[in-house]
Amino acid sequence: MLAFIIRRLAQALLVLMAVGFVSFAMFKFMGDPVENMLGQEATVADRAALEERLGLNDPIIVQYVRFFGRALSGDFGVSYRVGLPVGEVIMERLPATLELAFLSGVIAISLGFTLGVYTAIKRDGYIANFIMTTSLIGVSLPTFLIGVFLIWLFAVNLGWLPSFGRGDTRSFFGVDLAILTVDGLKSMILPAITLGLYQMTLIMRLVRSEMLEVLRTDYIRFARARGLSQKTINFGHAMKNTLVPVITVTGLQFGSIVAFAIITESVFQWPGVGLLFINAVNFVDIPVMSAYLLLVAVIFVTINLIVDLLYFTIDPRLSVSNN
Amino acid sequence: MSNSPLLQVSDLIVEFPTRSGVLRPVDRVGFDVRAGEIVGLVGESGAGKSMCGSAIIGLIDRPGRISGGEIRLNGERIDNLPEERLRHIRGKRIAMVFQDPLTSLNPLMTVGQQLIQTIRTHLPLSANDARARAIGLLEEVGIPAAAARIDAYPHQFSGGMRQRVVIALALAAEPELIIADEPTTALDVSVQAQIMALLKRLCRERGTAVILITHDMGVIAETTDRVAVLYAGRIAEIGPTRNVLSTPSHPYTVGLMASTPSTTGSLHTLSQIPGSMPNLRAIPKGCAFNARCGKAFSPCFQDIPVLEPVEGSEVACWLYDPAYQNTKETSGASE
Amino acid sequence: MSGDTPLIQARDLSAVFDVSKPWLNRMLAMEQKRFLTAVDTVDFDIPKGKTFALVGESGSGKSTIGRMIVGLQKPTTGQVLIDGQNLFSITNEKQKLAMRRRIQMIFQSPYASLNPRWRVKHIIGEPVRAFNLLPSGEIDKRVEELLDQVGLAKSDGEKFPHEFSGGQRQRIAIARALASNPEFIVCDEPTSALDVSVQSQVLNLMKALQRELGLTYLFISHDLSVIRYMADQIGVLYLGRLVEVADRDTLFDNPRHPYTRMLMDAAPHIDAFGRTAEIVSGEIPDPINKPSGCSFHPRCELTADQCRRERPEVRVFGPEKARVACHLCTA
Amino acid sequence: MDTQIPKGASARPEFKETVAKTTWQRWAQSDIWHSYKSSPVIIVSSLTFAVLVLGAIFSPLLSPYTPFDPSSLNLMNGFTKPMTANEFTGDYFLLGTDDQGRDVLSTILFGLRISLFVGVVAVLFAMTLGVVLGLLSGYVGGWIDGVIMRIADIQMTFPSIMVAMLLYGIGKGLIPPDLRDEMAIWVLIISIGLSEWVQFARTVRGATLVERQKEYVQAGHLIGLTRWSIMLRHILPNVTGPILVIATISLALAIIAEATLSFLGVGAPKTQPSLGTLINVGRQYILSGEWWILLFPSLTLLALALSVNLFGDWLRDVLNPKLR
Amino acid sequence: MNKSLLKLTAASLALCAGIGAANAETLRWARAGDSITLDPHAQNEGPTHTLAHQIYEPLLQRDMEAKIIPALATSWAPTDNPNVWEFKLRDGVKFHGGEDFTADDVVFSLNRAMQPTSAMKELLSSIKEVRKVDDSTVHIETNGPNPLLPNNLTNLFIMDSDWAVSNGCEEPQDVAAGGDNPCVRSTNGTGAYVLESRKQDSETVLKQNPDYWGKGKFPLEVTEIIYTPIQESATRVSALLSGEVDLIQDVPVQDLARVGETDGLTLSTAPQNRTIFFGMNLGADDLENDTVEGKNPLADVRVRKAMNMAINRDAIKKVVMREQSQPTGVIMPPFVNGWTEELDAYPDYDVAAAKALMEEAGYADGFGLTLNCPNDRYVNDEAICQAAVGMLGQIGINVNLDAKPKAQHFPLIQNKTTDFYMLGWGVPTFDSEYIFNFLAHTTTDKLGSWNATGYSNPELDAKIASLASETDQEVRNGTIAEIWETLKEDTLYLPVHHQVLNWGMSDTIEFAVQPEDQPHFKFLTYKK
Repeated sequence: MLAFIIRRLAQALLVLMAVGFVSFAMFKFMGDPVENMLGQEATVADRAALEERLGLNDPIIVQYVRFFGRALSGDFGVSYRVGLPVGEVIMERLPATLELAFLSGVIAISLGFTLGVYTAIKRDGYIANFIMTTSLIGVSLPTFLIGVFLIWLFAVNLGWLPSFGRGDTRSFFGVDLAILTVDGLKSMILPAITLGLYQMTLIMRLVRSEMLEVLRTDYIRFARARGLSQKTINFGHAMKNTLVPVITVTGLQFGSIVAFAIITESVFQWPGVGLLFINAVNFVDIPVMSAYLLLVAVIFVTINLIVDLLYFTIDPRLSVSNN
Repeated sequence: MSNSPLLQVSDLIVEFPTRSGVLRPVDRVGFDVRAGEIVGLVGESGAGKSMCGSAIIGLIDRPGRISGGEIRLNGERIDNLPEERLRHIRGKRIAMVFQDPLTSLNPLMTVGQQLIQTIRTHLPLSANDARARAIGLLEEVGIPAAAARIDAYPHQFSGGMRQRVVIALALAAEPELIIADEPTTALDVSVQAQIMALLKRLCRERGTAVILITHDMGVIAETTDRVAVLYAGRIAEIGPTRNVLSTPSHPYTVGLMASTPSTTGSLHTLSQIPGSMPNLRAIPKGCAFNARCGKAFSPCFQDIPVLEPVEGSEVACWLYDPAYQNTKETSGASE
Repeated sequence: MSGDTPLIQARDLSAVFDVSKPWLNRMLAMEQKRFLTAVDTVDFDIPKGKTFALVGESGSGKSTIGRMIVGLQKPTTGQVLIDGQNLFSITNEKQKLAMRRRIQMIFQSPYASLNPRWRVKHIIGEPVRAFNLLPSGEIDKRVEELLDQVGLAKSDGEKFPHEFSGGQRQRIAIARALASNPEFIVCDEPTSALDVSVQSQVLNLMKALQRELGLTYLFISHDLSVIRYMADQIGVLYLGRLVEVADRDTLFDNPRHPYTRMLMDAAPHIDAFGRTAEIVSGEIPDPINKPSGCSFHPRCELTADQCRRERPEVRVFGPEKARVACHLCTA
Repeated sequence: MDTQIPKGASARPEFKETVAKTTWQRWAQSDIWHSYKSSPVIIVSSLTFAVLVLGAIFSPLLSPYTPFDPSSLNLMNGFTKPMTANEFTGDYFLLGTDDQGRDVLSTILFGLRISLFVGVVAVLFAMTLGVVLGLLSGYVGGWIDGVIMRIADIQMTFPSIMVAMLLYGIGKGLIPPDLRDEMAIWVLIISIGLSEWVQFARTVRGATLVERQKEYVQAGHLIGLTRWSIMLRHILPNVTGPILVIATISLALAIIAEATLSFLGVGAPKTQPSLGTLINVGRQYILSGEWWILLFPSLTLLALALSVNLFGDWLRDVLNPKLR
Repeated sequence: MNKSLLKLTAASLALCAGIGAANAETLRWARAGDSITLDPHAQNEGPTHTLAHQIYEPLLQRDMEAKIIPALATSWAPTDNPNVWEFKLRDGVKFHGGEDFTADDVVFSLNRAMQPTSAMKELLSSIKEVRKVDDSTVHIETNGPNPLLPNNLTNLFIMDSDWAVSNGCEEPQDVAAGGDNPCVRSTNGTGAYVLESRKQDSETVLKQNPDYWGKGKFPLEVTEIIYTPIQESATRVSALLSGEVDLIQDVPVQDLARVGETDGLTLSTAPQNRTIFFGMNLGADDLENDTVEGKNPLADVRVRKAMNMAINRDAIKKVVMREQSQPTGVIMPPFVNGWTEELDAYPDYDVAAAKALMEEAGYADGFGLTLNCPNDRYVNDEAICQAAVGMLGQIGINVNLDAKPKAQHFPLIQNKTTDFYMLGWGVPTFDSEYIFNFLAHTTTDKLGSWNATGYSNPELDAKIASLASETDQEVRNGTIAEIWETLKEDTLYLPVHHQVLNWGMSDTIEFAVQPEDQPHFKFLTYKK
């Protein structure tokens, strides 16, 4: 297991370096930060001076090495846009994204799992078929359209839920969380649904097909032949065996949730890192963009690692001690 | 009651509706199993032997269904019981052992968990008592250091040991009948001998009846008291094992025995039955074996033969029908 | 080559697989590399037109030997000589192809051995095309011949494998093996997936073909009764080693190695009603950590001290020249 | 020893037809066709898909206007309601016009064409790349496998939409400005394609690893077939099932991905709008009363993606022997 | 119950109870972007100034009609030396932190704004020195006579010198050097509102300054401001429609009708100080991205005139802008000194005449070129470009549209790598000179930085240069008119329209749109 973790970490570092390099290669094409940093009255000389001082004239590789070197020591520089240290800006926004992702994840997993198990057990039932068909609508429309539609319906026409922002937050160990207040939770419902719908559909369908496959295995047949109750079989035996693939995909999906938050956050003006990234892109705020991309990579790598470690706890066949 | 057989299967029909018509993997099969007896169901793949086993324990996959006949356990009809009642018979009164020990056990649960779960489903035991019983069972099936290995996962056992665990699971609630569906096919010869001996010993000790489903004539010969030879979903011949195997009457049984190679006895050319077992979708009219039978004559292509007593066994073949004894002579079927 | 040389000579064949964990795991656990010796200095000859059978349980290395003999796998040490020519030292592509044409193989699974997406005539014709044996216009005719030879109808060539039963598929596989007019065919458990009545058809077909075409077989099986029916000479494998090699009748009448005896006893007999075979103790050990000395000693009825320490060399016994690797074998 | 050689018909079971079936008969009797016939949902969705594809292919013939020719547009036609005539120009539009005075029906047909084109070509691209790399990875193995799978791992670290966005940024920058408008679509295709190949590669690799072990592949080795010959002629046909399923699902994904990219401002250009671009433009009118600009393209996209998804779903069930 | 209804009820209750302005009124305000920084000199950008205006104050400011009114200075005038201006400072003003406002603070703040790291330094480039005369008098000496000096000071905020020094922000933050700076995070101004809390891009809360000097001078009815940027226009309008906010800036033109028709909401509209126009590269010998080889079609004034005629400004106004624009013939907003109705008149939309001109110029078959356009900067920028593409297509000019985010678009103009582009220009000084300096003057180190047309007219440059120091208003205005005459004759730019500003708000609010899009909430009143 230790070897496994070491290998994973090495791979993670590689990923981070690759991500960093790709982002730097890309920034060149995203526009000129200097334009935004200086007002329209700026002279040509002003621009040249600022470009020089930002090191934008250096070759990409030089900029990259400089950035990565500092990033390793935790210094991501100062945002071109808001003039605050990038680390601080991101850490301030991260809880908003994470709590949104968390709630969407919870919705997606709980609903996806329940419906997946249901549609697998009632394989040919009318309700199950209906759920299966309608769930595809969730993956057949782009996220932003669903978000806009939800706002139109629930905020504008029905007036039930807020259309934007995070609502009230409450501090929890120094972190402001909206999930702890009623108002905040109300604000989270629409974005969380928008964000979680796609993942829910995926998880549901995956759980269903895995469950169907497991239900056909010999050990389930043998369990039935031993007279175990349907409940024990479905939830005690079958579900646990669907976990491994489901966890893999769910883990990857959680990463996607963080990435798709870019869209949801800008539709709902949710003040998370996704919105920060979009703003950074518009402003060509290179330090924020690179830090964000690294952050996403770190989140993904972490999730992957957790997922892999979860395998070890779920599937005894993988434990090293038994080899 | 005491004299009536433990299990009575009569005119059992299993059907699978498909889009090209209804298939009958089991067609009017009837046999008895007495307490403590080992009955073999032998046949080639597709003969319907496994389906018979599944039907008895009520585990036919949808959309298959029992569409005719009766199954009685100690005189009580069990083929039409609701699922919940049937569940209390499975494992408790009738247990089953499957072919592949590797896939029969849930890989994510320890063998102890699976045993205890099964024991407690059927017996009113505390968790500790159930565990003690589980260890006892593992010892009985010959697993060394059972108390230590009870918390091991199936993959930590070898193939033979795993099949022992499966047998322990089947015996967990002291069933009256065990259906062993090809219990040794996936094992090596040397281990097969161990497992068969174990199964035989345990069942004899407990007076448990066994239905042994296999395609291996050798295993049938060494293990069973009586044997039913199945062909295309029907019983071709049924009777005491020695009788059926040494002096087979049905042309199919005859052919089967003659085409089975042996490690002992004289080395003769294997005879062969031409063709292969018909697909369930295309079972010929009359006797299902007629197309492959060297002795087939006109009634074989018309009507399905029924089991008739022939020399201590029962045989379903028009050759032995008194009405056709003469015709047979004249038909001059080749030998 | 002279008529005396056996067509096939397996000389000290060994196959060793590296089953070590990845480098990092080994470093952390301070482990050595681990090797699995699947085949251990196996040596036998097959005369032209004869059948040599290898019998053994799972993990005995019989399939690996088969793969090495046809050239699908390179032996770690030792060589395979076909007509005295080392199969693995041919570098010339043309010669290699010519050699391959002479050797074919029939596999165990009648399902996996035929490409399900190809029509039967395409499957059977492929070796003809690959070895450029006939102009493309004549391939179809050759395929029809072959189909007829194995007892199938000419029109079956248009069908796909899934339209056939297991026995028929094995016939197709045989037809494919025959397509390149080989001299030598390795049959790896060709009937273990078939039903008894079909098995006898295939066995008989193979025998008939051998006689008609003068084929040489290496016949691999775990089933002693099938081996007995097919083989002229038999080699018994245990954990990668040939423990006994003898003529068929010698082996069955007078099995010398305890393992051979155990195998014969454990096999169910169709005429041994109510028999309970002698219970063999133990199971086949982990091939990575083989027992010391004679690998069979933990399960052996005889076992002397020597068996635990020393690896028994092959010795020749009796007028039949049975070769046995056992310290305690005397006659 | 004497054996009889079974010959010809005697060895043949009676129940087999002697005449081989034609491809068409095979198809008509296949489970797939049967399953298709008996599922109304699938019939409806495949017909919908067919109609949409035909509409896209023949959009130049079917469209009442040519929305991609800016000089043919009259701005004064802007925001005409569906099924009414414009108050200034008197032009009539079945589904109304958008903010540029383009006929919504025509833009949908042309947009459908672009969406489908982007989707199909991107998937073909991803498929070709994924299948080749997957075959190589699974069949050749070794360090090639290592490198390909590590790249796949790293790419899996990022959600495809983000990969597409990043690639689009780079691609757009590499193209000379005067070609950007024409090349935008291709950059989009390559970006989406590159973001989807991993799925194919992984699946093909997995299937190849299974097929490689199969004996028909060994039989191929025995007759001296080359690696490529075995990969392409033997293995590839046997992994088409999963490839087809993934391709269908990827098609829906790619179409939606393109639409999502439009939202992020990196989709098809507004002068040659895809359905996604149309929706993104129409989104601005969700509150203002010009509902048709958003509704019709959205419904078209929904119909397209839903029918593809339903088809893929069905295909997966039909082609998965484990679920039958 | 509907939120806006609730709000209405609350408002009417308040009315009935006769609760006046003295009571707490919270204004929830949203616009597209957030202020970028709290440092008042670090950015020269609209939303940043808007927020700063609530907290900080300049010496003089523009009121809601863009007229200059006294703020921290009570009076200003050139002294006898035309290069020296005297500013009299307001007495009794205190910073939020309690410090007194003095001349030192003015000297400090202006000097701070002239630092190299300041974004405001260009506006002060004419200043030679800022001198304290006494505690309430400051002299500003310019390098030459600068009649427009006050215009440049309306967004120049005064900080407390001691506070700034003790916080270590004597200079505006140097982002390039990665420096951090407390003045970016906290404020200490003299303005009507005090910063309560702030989360970038999320929410900023301001409370009324209890010690504000302007009490009684301004309505000051709003006691609390909650400012939330909402980037997505649909979401922003939704928030207004659902009553979650009281006032939004940047109402998308297509939603104006909806907002106007909604009960409880009202619209406020006014022309903006920004003109949208197209620029053309007429200076190059040959264009990079066109279909004509060897010559530059745009260099021909007839082609430019034809293009000018081909643009149907009325249709753009009607359809693209939903009547929310003022078509124009000049690139100068109407507030600006130098604007006349004649200049503003635009040519008739006349395809036939345009085609004739094209033929005359030798381009009867037209030509192709690429139009660079921003897609996130001006109101419906990309849609205007799209419309223009169609219109130019009708006179045979086959335009390839390349729409990009502003961060990629503007560098094209600055690096002069575009042949045909859209630009919008606002005039913070409200004087034509500003336009000439940036858009008409030949590109030099200091001037013409936004002139990507390649247009260079030495005679004109001289005239522009003379404006800077001309103190005689009449002479100066005469020169301005001459310059405009030349520019119009040369058809240097293709003006499209003046943007119109729209604010949507609860109808209990009385608040007129400010031409610079700068709401000063101290002026806001509620309907009684």
